[in-house]
Amino acid sequence: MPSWAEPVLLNGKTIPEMPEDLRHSFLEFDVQVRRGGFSLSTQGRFDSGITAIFGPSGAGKSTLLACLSGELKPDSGMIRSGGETLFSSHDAIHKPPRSFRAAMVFQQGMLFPHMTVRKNIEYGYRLRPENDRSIAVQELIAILRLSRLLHRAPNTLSGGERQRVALARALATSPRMLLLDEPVASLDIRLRNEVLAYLKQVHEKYQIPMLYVSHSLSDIMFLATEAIILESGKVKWFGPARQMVMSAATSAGGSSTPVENIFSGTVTGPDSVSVSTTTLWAPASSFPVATDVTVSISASEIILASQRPQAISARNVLFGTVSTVNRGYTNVIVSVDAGIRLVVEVTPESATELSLQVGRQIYAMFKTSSILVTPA
Amino acid sequence: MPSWAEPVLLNGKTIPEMPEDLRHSFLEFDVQVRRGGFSLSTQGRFDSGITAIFGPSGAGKSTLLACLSGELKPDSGMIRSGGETLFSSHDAIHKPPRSFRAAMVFQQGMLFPHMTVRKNIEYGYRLRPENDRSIAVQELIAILRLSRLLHRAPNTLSGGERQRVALARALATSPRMLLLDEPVASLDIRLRNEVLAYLKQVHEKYQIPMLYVSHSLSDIMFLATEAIILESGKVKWFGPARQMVMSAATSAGGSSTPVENIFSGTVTGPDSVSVSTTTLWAPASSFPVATDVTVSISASEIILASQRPQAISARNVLFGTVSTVNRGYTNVIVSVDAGIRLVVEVTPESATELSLQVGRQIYAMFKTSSILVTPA
Amino acid sequence: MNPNLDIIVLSLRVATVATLIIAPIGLLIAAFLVRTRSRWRFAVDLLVSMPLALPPVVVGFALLWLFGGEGPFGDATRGIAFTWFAMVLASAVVAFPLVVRSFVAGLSQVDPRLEFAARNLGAAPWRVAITITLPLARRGILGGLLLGFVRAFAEFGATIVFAGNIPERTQGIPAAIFSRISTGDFNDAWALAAVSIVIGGGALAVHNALVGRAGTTQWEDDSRNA
Amino acid sequence: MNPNLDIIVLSLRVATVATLIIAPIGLLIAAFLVRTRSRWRFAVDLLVSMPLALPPVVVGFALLWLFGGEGPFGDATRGIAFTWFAMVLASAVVAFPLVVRSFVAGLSQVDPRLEFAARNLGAAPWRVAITITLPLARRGILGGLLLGFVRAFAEFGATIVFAGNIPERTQGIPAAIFSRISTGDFNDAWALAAVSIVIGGGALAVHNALVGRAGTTQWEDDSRNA
Amino acid sequence: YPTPAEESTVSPLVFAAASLSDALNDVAQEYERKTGQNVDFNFAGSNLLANQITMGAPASAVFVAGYTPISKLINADKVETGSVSKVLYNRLVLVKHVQRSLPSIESLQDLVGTGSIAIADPATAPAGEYAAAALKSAGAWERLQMQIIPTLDVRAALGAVASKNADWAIVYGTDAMTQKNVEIVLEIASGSSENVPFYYAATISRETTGNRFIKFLHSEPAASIFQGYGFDIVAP
Ligand SMILES: Nc1ncnc2c1ncn2[C@@H]1O[C@H](COP(=O)(O)OP(=O)(O)OP(=O)(O)O)[C@@H](O)[C@H]1O
Ligand SMILES: Nc1ncnc2c1ncn2[C@@H]1O[C@H](COP(=O)(O)OP(=O)(O)OP(=O)(O)O)[C@@H](O)[C@H]1O
Ligand SMILES: [Mg+2]
Ligand SMILES: [Mg+2]
Repeated sequence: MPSWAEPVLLNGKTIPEMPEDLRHSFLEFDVQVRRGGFSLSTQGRFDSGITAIFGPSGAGKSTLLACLSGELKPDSGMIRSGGETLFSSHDAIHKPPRSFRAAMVFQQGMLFPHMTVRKNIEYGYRLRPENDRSIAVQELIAILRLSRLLHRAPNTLSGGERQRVALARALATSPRMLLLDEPVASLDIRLRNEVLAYLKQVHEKYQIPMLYVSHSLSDIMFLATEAIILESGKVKWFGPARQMVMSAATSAGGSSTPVENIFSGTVTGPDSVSVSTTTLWAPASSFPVATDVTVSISASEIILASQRPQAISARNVLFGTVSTVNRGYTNVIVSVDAGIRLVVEVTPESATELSLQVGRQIYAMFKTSSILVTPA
Repeated sequence: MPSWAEPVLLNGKTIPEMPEDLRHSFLEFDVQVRRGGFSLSTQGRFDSGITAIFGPSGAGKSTLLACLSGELKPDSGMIRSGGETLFSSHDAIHKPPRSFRAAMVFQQGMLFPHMTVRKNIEYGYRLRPENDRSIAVQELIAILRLSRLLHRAPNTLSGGERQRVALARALATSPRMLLLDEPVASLDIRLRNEVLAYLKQVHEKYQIPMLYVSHSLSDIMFLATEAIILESGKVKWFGPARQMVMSAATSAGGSSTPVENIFSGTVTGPDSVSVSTTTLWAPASSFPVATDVTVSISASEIILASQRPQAISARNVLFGTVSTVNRGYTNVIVSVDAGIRLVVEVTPESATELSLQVGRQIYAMFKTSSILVTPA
Repeated sequence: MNPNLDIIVLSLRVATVATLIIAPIGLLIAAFLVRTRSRWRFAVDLLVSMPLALPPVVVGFALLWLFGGEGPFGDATRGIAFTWFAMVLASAVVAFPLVVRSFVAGLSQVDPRLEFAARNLGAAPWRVAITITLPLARRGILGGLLLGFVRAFAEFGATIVFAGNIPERTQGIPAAIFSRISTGDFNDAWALAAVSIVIGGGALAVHNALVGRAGTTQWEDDSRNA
Repeated sequence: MNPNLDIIVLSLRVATVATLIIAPIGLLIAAFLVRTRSRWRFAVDLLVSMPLALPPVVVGFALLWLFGGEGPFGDATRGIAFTWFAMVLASAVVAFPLVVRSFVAGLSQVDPRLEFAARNLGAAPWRVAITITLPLARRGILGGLLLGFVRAFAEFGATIVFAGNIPERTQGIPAAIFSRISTGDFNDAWALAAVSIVIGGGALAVHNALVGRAGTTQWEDDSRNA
Repeated sequence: YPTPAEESTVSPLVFAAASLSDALNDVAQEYERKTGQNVDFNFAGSNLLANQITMGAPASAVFVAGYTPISKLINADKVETGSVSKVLYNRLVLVKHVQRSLPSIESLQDLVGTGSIAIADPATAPAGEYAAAALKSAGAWERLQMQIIPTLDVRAALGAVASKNADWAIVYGTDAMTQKNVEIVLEIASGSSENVPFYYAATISRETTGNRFIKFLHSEPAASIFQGYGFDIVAP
C-alpha cells in the first residue's frame, strides 16, 4: 500500500497522510522505472478530481504520465484504474494502452502529420462506440476555436493551435481519465483561461479524473483539487491543491507567487459571498445566489491594522486574534482567527510595528478585488 | 517609412508615435507574407533593447520571427539590420540566414537529434571566429544547469531541458540579435526566473537586442523594454513594454492580471526606494544604494482611504489628489497625484463610498510586499 | 506486335503478382527488423538480402535445386519450375531484398510516439499499423513497391533459369529481348526495351503521384504556389 | 583457391570503385530530386531509374553500343569496353537507380527546419549538408551505399556484355561462377557464391553498425538494456 | 594497333564459347609453355560473343559453337573468311536423372508423350539449335512442342534434369560427363551433322596473333587435351 513521502509543514499545519481506505480512489499506482541516470519511483492514489502534478523541470512528470498512459512500461510496480489492474509486474499483467483509456495531451503535441486537423480530432472519437461518445466533436471545435483550422495540416499550425488540437483530440475520445502535460503552456492568457474553464466544466459534467502537469500555480489553483509535488522522481508531497500552492509559494519565498487563503463559500448576492458565518464583499459575478464557490484571497493583499480603519476603500474589514506567527527572512506569515482563518503575509517591519504575536487582537482588511471567486 | 497602427489609450494617456528618426534602430523591417489563409503584414524598428512580442495564439508571432531570422522569405518588403540590408524585394536582395546573425530559440526546440547536448550547444559556438566568442559555453552550461545533460541525446530530455539547451545553443553563437519564441514556456517558476534574469544580464552585458515572444505579462514586465502587440498578422500596438502590460491587463478586464504602476526609481536603503521625491518602503533587496531600479506596484493592491489610517501594516501611505476617474463595469480606475502618479483599481462601490471624483483629496496606502523592485 | 503484346501482358502480370506476394511478407519482415530487438535480426536480414549478393542466374539455379526433386521439399514442389508461377517466384525472390530494404527505411522513420498517440486514443495495433504506421512510412513503402515491381518486371537471370524461356508460356519481356538480340532481331529487341522503359516510367509516375509532396514544413509548403 | 582470390579481389575493387563513383553523383541527383521543384525532376528521375527497368544484359548492350566505337562518342571511348573500367561502369550504371532511390528516401526524411536551425546558427550550406543533412539522412545514405555496393558486387548481365568474361582481367565473381557452372565445376561455383554471400553479409554488418540504433524515442531507448 | 614487332608481347584475346573454358585454359597453358605466348579468353555464350564482336569488341579471334554465330560474323565482315576453321565437335546426348524411371528410349521419336525435355534455347544457344535440328530430322519436333523447355543455355538444361525439374535434356556429351546424377540415355548422333561444330576464326582489323594460336589448336598436344574433355577432333 502506498505510503506518502514525509508531509511538509504548511503554515504550521501538518498535512495528514492519505487515509488507507480512500474509497473512491480511481487510479492507484506504484511504479518504478529507470531511464539512464534518472529513476522514477512513485506511488499514489487519485480520486475522480483534478490532480495537479507540479515539480521542477526534469522531475519526472512526463515520465509518470507515460507510465500511467501505458506508453512506458514500468520496471516494476502496479497500476490499477477503476478496479482493473492495468499493469502489475508481480502478476505479469501488462494491458495494452487502449485498456488504460487515459487520453494523453502530449507536451510535444504529437499530432498525426498526415491527417487534417479534423481527422486528428475525430481519430479517437470514431473509435468509441456511438453510445459512449459523451463529448461531441462539434462542441470541442467551437470551444477550442478550431473551426477555421479543420482542413489544415498540423505542420501549418501555430504552437498554440497545435496544443488546442491535441486537447480536442484527447477529449473527443470521452476518456476515462485525462492526462495533460502542460496543455496550455503556449496559449495566450485569454485562451488559457477559456481552456482551463472548459476543462473544469468538462470535469464537472463528465466527472473525468484529470492529471494536470503545470508549472503555473495560478492554473493549478484554478483547476486542481489535489496536487502532487514531484522532485527527482519522488513524490515530495501530496495533498489538497490549495495547500500545495501555498506551500510552493512560501517555499519559493518570493512575493511574485502569492500565498493564498482558500475557503469554501456560498454566494449570497451579486457581490457578496459568505464563508462560514462571515460575509465578504467580492467582485461582481454572475454566480446565482446559493452557489457553492471557492473563495481565495492572496495573503499578501491583506492589510492588518490595530485600530478599526475609517472611510477606506477596502470593503472587507474583519476583526480577529492572531493565532500563529511564522517569521521568515523577508516576510512574516501570520494567521488570524476572525470567524474565518486568514493567512496574512506582512513584512518583518510591519510585524514589529504592530507587535504581532499570538493572542494579539487585530483588524484585517482587504479589497473586493483581492478576492477571487471560482466555482467550487 | 513605418507608420504605427493607431495608438491605444492607456489610462487616459496617448502613446506617442515612434519618432521617425530613431537613431539607434538596430533592426528595421517591413514584411508582407501569406501562408494559406493567413497573411502577415508588419513593419517596425527595434533599438538594442528587449522587445516583447505579444498577441493571441495564431497572431503571427512565430511567422514574424521566421521572417526576421531569414527562415521564411517574405513575399515583399525589406529587412535591415545594423545598416545592412538583409532582404529587400525591391532590390532583389535575399541574404542567407548566416548574414542575419539572429540566433533563434524555436518554439519546438529543434535540437539536432543526432548530436549530444554538448555538440548541440557548441555547434554555433565553433562557427564563430575565436575572437568573436563573447559568451562562454561553460558559463551557459552552468547558468542553464546543463552540466548533467551534456552527454545525453536530445530525445531523452524533458520538455524544460530541451528549452534550456535550445537557449544555450542560440546564446553560444554570440549573436547580433536574439529571437526567442516562448523560451521559458515549459520551465518551472524557479528556473524561469533564473533564465529570465540571465537573459536580462546577457542583454546588459553584451547589448544583444532581443525579440521575445511570450504570453506571460509578468515575463514581459520583467524583461522587455519595448513591446509589440500583434493581432491577425498586424501590429496592433507598439510602445514601452510597461505600458503594453498595463494596456493588456486592463483590456483583459479581469482581476487576475494586474494593472501595474511602474516607475523609475533609485535605491535609497536596504528596504527603501525613492521615486522622484517620494520614498517608498520596499521588500528587502540586495541592490546597492543609488542603483537605478524599476518600481512596480499593482493597481489593485493599493487601498484608498479618506482619513489618514493609524497603526496599519501597510507601510506606504501617500496623500494626494484624484486626477482621473475611469469607471468600468466591474472596476474603477483612478489616478492619484501624490508626488508620484498612482493608478489605483477599486470597486464601483468603494468609489461611491469614498465619493471618488477628480480633485478629491485622499490617502493611498500599500504594503511593501505590493512593491516589486527590479533592475532598471 | 501481336505476340509482343502477349509478352508484355505476361510480364506485367508476373511483376504485379510478384509485387503483391512480396508486399505483405516484406512488410512483416521489415517490421520484424525495425521493431524488434531479436537476436535473429541479423540472420533474417542476411537471409533476406542474400539474393541481392548473388548474380540472378545463380539464384535461378538455387531455386531450381530448391524446388526440384532433389531439394528439401522433394517431389512436392517439382511442378513449379518452368511454369508461369516459377517466373513469379524467381522475380519475387530477386526483388525481395530491394523491397525489404526500402520498407525498413520507411518504417524506421516513423516516430513510435505517434504510434503510441494512436494507441492512446484507443486504436488496436492493427489499426495503428493501417492508419498511422503505413501512411507515415508511405515514402518507403511506395518506394519499395516501385522498386519491387520494376525489378520484377525486368528480372531475367533467375527467371530464365528457373522458368525457362518457353514462348507464350514463360517468355516475358526480358527473355524475349534476349532471344531477339541473340537472333539479331535488334529492332524488335529495342522496341521491347522501349516498352520496358515506358512501363517503368509509368510505375515511377504512379509512385510519384502516390507519394505526393511529402516533407513540407510550416514555412515551406505549397500554399504559395497554389 | 589462389586464382579465386584474385577474382574476389577484383570484384571487391570493382564494387568499391563503382560505389565511390556512384555516391557523389547519386547524392547530387537525389538532392536535386528531393529539394527542387524543377520541371525536369521527372525526366531526371526516369533517366536515373531506367537501368532498373531493363534487363542488365540490355543495359550491357546499350553500354557496348554507346562506348564501343560505333556509338555517339565514336572512337573516343573505344578503349573502355572489355576493360576493368568497363566492369566498374556496368556495375555502376546498374546499381545507380537503387542508390539514388535510397538516397532520395533518406534525404526526404530530413526536417528542413533542422537544416534551417543550423544555418541560423551560422553554418554555410555546405556545412549544413555535411553536419546536418547527411547524418540525418544516414539511414538512407548508408542503405543506398549498401545496396549499391552489393548490387555492383553481384552484377553479371551488363558486365559480361560490356566488359566480357576475361579471366584475370574482367572476370569477377559473378562471371567466374557462370564459367564454373558452364563447365560443371559446381563445387567451385558454390564456393564462390558462398564468398559472395559472406561479403554481402559483411557489407550488411558494416552497414548495420554504421546506422546504429536509430529511431529511439525518449521512452524507448537502449538505456534499459545497458 | 600493335605493330608486328610488338606482336609477341601483346597476347591475343580470343572470344570463346563458355563450354570450352576448361579445355581452352589447359590448351592455353600448354601453348604458353611451348611458345612463351600468352592467350586471353573471353568466355560467354556463342551468340553473345558474336554480337559483341559485331558491335566492335576488341577480339583477336573467335572460337564459337555452331554455324549461326560464325556465319553472322562472316556476313558482318568481322572475321577473315580465310581463317575460319572447324576445330572440333561436341556430341549431343539425351540424358535423364539416374533415379528417374522413364520409358526406355531407342530413338528421339520415342520421346513423344514421355515427359518434359529441356534443351538450350534454339534461338539463343547453338546447342539448342542443333538439338532442335536433331529432333526435326527425327521427325519428332512438331509433336514434341508441348514437351520442350527452352532454357538459358545447355548447362541450364542439364541443371533442369539434375534437379529433377525436367525429365529429359539434350546436352553436350562433355557436360553430361561432369554431372554425376544424370545418365546418358541416347547418343543423338555418332558423327554427322547433329554434332555441334566449333569454329575458330581470326577477326579482321586486329593483330594477327590469333592466327598463330589456330595452328596450335590443330596440333597434337591441343587435340589430346580436347579429347580428354570429351570433344571430337576435326581432322585438319
Ligand atoms: N533515456 C534517458 N536517459 C537518461 N535520462 C533520461 C532519459 N529519459 C528521460 N530522462 C531524464 O528523466 C528526467 C525526467 O524526465 P521528464 O520528461 O519526466 O521530466 P519532466 O518532469 O516532465 O520535466 P519538464 O517539466 O521539463 O517537462 C529528466 O531529467 C530527463 O533528462
Ligand atoms: N501553411 C499555412 N497555411 C495556412 N495557415 C498557416 C500556414 N502556416 C501558418 N499559418 C497560420 O498562420 C498563423 C500564424 O502562425 P504563427 O505560428 O506565426 O502564430 P503564433 O503567433 O506564433 O501563435 P502561437 O502563439 O500559437 O505560437 C496561424 O493562424 C497559422 O495557423
Ligand atoms: Mg515534461
Ligand atoms: Mg508561435
